Amino acid sequence: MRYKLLTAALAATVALQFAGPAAATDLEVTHWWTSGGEAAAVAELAKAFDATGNHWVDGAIAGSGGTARPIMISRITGGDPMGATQFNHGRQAEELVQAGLMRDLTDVATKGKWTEVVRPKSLLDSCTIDGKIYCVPVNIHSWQWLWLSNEAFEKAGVPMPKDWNEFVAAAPALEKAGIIPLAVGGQAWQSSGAFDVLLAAVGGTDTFLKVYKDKDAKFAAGPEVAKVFKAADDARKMAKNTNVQDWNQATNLVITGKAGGQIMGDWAQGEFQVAGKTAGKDYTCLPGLGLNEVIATGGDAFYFPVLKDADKSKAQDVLAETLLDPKTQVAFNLKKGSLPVRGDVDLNAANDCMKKGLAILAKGAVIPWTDQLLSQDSQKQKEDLFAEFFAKPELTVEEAQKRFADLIASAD
Amino acid sequence: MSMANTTVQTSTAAGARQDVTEPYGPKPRRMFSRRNIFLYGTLIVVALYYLLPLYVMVVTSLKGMPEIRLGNIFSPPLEITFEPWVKAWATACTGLNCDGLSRGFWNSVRITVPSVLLSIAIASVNGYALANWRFKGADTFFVILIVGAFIPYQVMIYPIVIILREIGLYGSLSGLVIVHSIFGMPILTLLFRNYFSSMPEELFRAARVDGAGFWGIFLRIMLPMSLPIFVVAIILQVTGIWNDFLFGVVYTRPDTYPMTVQLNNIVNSVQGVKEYNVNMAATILTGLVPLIVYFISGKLFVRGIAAGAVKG
Amino acid sequence: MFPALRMQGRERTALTQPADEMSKSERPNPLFRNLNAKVASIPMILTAMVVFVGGTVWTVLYSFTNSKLLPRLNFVGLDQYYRLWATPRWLISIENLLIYGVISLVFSLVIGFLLAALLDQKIRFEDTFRTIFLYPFALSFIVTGLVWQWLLNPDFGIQHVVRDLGWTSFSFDPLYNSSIVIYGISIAALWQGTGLIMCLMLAGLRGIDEDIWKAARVDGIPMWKTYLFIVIPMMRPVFITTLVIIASGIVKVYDLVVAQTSGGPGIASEVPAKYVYDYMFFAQNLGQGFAASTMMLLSVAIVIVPWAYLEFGRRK
Amino acid sequence: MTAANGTSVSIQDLSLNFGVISVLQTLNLDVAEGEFIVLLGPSGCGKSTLLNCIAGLLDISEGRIFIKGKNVTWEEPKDRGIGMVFQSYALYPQMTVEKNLSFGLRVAGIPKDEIGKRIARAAEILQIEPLLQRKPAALSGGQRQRVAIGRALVRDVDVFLFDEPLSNLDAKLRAELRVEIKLLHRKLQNTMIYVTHDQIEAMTLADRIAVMKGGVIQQLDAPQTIYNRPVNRFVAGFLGSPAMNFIDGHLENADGGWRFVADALKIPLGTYDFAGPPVAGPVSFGIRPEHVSLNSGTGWPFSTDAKVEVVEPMGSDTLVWLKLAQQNFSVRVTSERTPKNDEAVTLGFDPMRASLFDTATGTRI
Repeated sequence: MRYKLLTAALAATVALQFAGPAAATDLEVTHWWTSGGEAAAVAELAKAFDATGNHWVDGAIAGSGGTARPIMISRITGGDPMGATQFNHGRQAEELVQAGLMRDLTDVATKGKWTEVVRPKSLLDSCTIDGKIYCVPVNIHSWQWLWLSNEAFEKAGVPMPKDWNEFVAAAPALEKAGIIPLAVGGQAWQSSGAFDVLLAAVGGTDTFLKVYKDKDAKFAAGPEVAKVFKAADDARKMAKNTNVQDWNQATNLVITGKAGGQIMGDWAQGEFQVAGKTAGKDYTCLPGLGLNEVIATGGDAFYFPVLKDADKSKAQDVLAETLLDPKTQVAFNLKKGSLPVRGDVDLNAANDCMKKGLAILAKGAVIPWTDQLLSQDSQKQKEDLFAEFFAKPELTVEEAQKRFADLIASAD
Repeated sequence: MSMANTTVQTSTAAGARQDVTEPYGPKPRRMFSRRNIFLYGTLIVVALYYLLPLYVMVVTSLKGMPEIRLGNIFSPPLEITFEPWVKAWATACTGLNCDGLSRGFWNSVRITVPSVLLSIAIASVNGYALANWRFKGADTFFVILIVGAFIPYQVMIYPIVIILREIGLYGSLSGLVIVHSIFGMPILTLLFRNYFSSMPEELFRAARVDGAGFWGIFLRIMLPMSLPIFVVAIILQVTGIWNDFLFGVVYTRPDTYPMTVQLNNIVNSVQGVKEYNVNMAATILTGLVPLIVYFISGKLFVRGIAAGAVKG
Repeated sequence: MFPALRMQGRERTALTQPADEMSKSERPNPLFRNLNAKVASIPMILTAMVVFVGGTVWTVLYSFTNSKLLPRLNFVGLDQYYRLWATPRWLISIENLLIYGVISLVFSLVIGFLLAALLDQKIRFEDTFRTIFLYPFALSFIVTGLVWQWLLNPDFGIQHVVRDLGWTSFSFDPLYNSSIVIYGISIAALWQGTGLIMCLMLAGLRGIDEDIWKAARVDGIPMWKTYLFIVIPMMRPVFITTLVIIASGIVKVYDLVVAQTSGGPGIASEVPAKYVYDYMFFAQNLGQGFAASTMMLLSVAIVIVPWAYLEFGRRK
Repeated sequence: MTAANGTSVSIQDLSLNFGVISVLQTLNLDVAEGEFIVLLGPSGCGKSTLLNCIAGLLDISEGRIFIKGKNVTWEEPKDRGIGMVFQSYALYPQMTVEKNLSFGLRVAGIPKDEIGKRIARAAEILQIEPLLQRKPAALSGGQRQRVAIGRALVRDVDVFLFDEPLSNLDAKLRAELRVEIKLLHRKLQNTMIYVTHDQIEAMTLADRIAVMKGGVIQQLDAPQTIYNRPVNRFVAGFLGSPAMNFIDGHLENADGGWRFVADALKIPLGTYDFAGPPVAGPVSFGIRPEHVSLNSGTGWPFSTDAKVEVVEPMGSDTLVWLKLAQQNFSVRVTSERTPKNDEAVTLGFDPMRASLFDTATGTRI
């Protein structure tokens, strides 16, 4: 796989050299997609863009969005903007748009009839501010997946669980077999995300929305949410032996059968794919943890800072179109393990898990995700809380819930 | 033992022969005295502790991944492979760029050389002005500068983004050079000031009577006498700037990323499994320039430090 | 460029007016004295005033606002500070900084001094030993953090190796244990930093007059007492420079934590500088980040400013 | 004295303050053309500070400085027409002797051949020709000091400033160079201002000595005058080795004449030359050890008996310590027969040679 990626990149460079420099405009694109599956997916975008005669200058920043975003924001506010940049769509770039630093893409959108092709509609809504469109959604990422290692369960001699509760019940057997039941990486966003998934799955869609959308602090302190905290308590006990930081290292524990499962977004699928694993045979995926089959419409989007250079602006338009091009969408999302934002593309090549996702999407069982509902500030506080909760057994469930409710009370 | 000591001390005090045996004190001669065993024993144990991480880095970087997964980190490689080094230098990927650290190396050189030159030029003039030309208010500025040494860089990122934007240097190499000069200034100025203060003031006065001005004294009298402190400054700045990550990542763009940023990218761009051998090779490669600088000029460093830090 | 011009301009106008009233042999305007020195100090003055003072004032000002992603002058009084001091992560950060600070300070000085004292015994291979102790200083915190993360990783590192040797209950995983993680980080910090301290101390020891040693020997004072009561007090300037270097490193500790634990497990190894960075950029809450910055600046100021003024502001 | 030639250096109402600390207070000093002035005083008296002010190395707070009639108060050091020699020699370590000598001239842009001529002359006067190509580190202390003087010499200036130039040398070299400086002055006839704390240098070199204390010139006079008629107790005590004897007592008028009384000791002051009309009150009576004689008959206007306490042979002469009115008192004896410890002796002196100081103000009466 890695060789493939290399050749793709090489091919792109070679292609550029023959494309004739006069027409080619270099456009620097920053993103934080650096894991194996992610990089392969980006290569598809770059290939498609280079095919238009322009040149994709890759500005990958390793780490997570937390490392990369400050750099992107500094550059945009510092007057040295890149050609295009990844953000999670939602509220991350809100203020940049308000400050007039981002390009209005309404014209491109009208031409490409985005309002018709992009689904679910909420995706484009989060790109729209004051009736103008400022970003291009490229994929739908849903967090609500439980990835299970078939090998691990075989080894422990327990049947594959069908939902979270069975999984929790199987934990002691896994532990006995020397397997970490649940892999949760050390980075804060992973524990926080796992809790949000539990909230939507164990608590249900209404509970999720009541807490994050309505920001009902009293409800957050109540018994419904207490149930979720109980589940989170199970989760942290199951995860206590995970000694890795990055999410893909945690995924790797599942891939290699060292861990039973992982609560992680659909991007984990890319890792299984890179490792040559087959859904259903080597690993099993349970959307909504098998309890509440919904999909959150979070995801990535590209924003285009305002540039002075007219050629570059033109190239930005081309890139925006390319990103939503059906062919690009398929190629990109297959590699990335995410769902395309167009309803009209052919995804026969998709594997089991992706097809499950597509089916849920078709049913319309979608919920907005925390990126859209909460400010980054509240998100960060939430991360701090759950990072502490997962790492510190002395922090009681009650105490954590109380702090969670306080946080919701002041959230925006 | 104590008897011997007493005798020797008495005789020393009386100014008598000293060649009997050296007493207690900093410099005995016998090879295997208890003291020597203790002294060298301690030094060797401590040295092993300091060398351990480097050893692990080198050894790991020469192993293949299967061996790493099985073996222990301290065992020497069964089969030496240089592939991790080649990969770290030339083909490791971050996102789509698969040219390893090689590009970052030259970027680091391009950033480090002018930054070191400019920051040292400014700081040496500052130190000289503070030590010899104390004009009114100079000490206040200096105190501010020293306090500035304690300000965490993170706090200053935003104001500096604004300043650089206002002067139109954001994202450019000159901008980064200026940032390095600013943050290198406090400690360097302190060193230069101490060094120049320790030079005889009469020398400066003599040069003034001889008619040399501010620049004349600096260039013709002070500079030729300042080699040790310049060595210290160069070492500190080369390592500091070469090793910088924060400014490199915030104030540059991907095509000018320094080596440390690329290192971080390579180490954190986990593609499947962490390739510890490649990471270690990349780590050593990144640290190589400052390490070489240290190994070459370590002796001068201590001498310069003695001149710049000891006198106050 | 902009502020520079403004500053020069102001000085120039101030210069011309009084100069006209005075005859040549009279006292010239004090601004003319040492003019070259002043011109040469412009970079320093600009750095001090625009970057350090200006940046600080700017930061403090905006800490009273509710700025999110971009700075806005929307004042909310002390709200950011109330929130800051009610945040567990901030309190843990402060606690960690104190622990880390005390450890760094005490152990750097003690180890650095002891190593220097050992090297000062006219030993053979002094250069080799010194180079070995000093080389980690050439490595960045990022590199240091990575290596020690690797060494302290229970699955690969020291713990794994010792267990393989047969001691299966051996446990040494400081980076994965909330209650001692900050000590684990200090191990790496000391490894990286003590070499420089040793160098400074060695330089200081070499600056001590040989006669002092002779006098102490004649008086029959044991070596450790000579060090403690005679030599160390004589090395006051070295200790001051060393303190400045160590202390400024302590307040700024950030990369090392990021490279080793990213603040984990949980938030057990968070430090203030990381809180500032995370809230300013990750949480996109500049106001909160600035409030935390201001608290850091304040504590620095309380300790440093009076000392710096006494030490450097006034000369004999 | 050469004062008739006109004033070379003139300092008027000079004050210097460092913050609230006053280092020099409204100081006035006129130095005549070709005169050799020594500024003498204990460390911290402001003598070096004054010299640095004259050189322009320190900015003064008040007052004016003229050199050769030109107001140079705010001139740069190089434009004042001075050359300066420093205690630590202050030779530029990285330059050869020749380059050291020529540095100032090169800075001033003087033509090469002229520089060569001046260096040759200076080297000849100071006899340092063989040293020209050496670096300062390869020179002895005395050679370095010659080079330092040479550096002032080549500047071809009117006024030489010496800042304790001999203090770093050993006693023998110091004596040699002292003579050389004296000869140099005689040869060049330049104005020289010389700072020292060594009274022998002051006495031997100076045309006039300015004794300083606390930033104030206490007395400015020819060496002999300062030695014999010190204007106050400080000057009296500072000059002379061994130091002047002081006996505390009071002045009274008895039997139509003035006399000094301390306990049983009564010294008639018939021959004493009062500085002004005397007034009764507490005074210090001072007399130099060499102005007292031992066991030399009773022909002295004053004589008394005492018992020897300690005898200090000093080579050429001997210092005899005894007690007078319960106060220590020394006598310098040159005769071959020196008294033994505990021997009873008679001492005598002429009060004309004595100095009387008001106990409260310390000024000469």
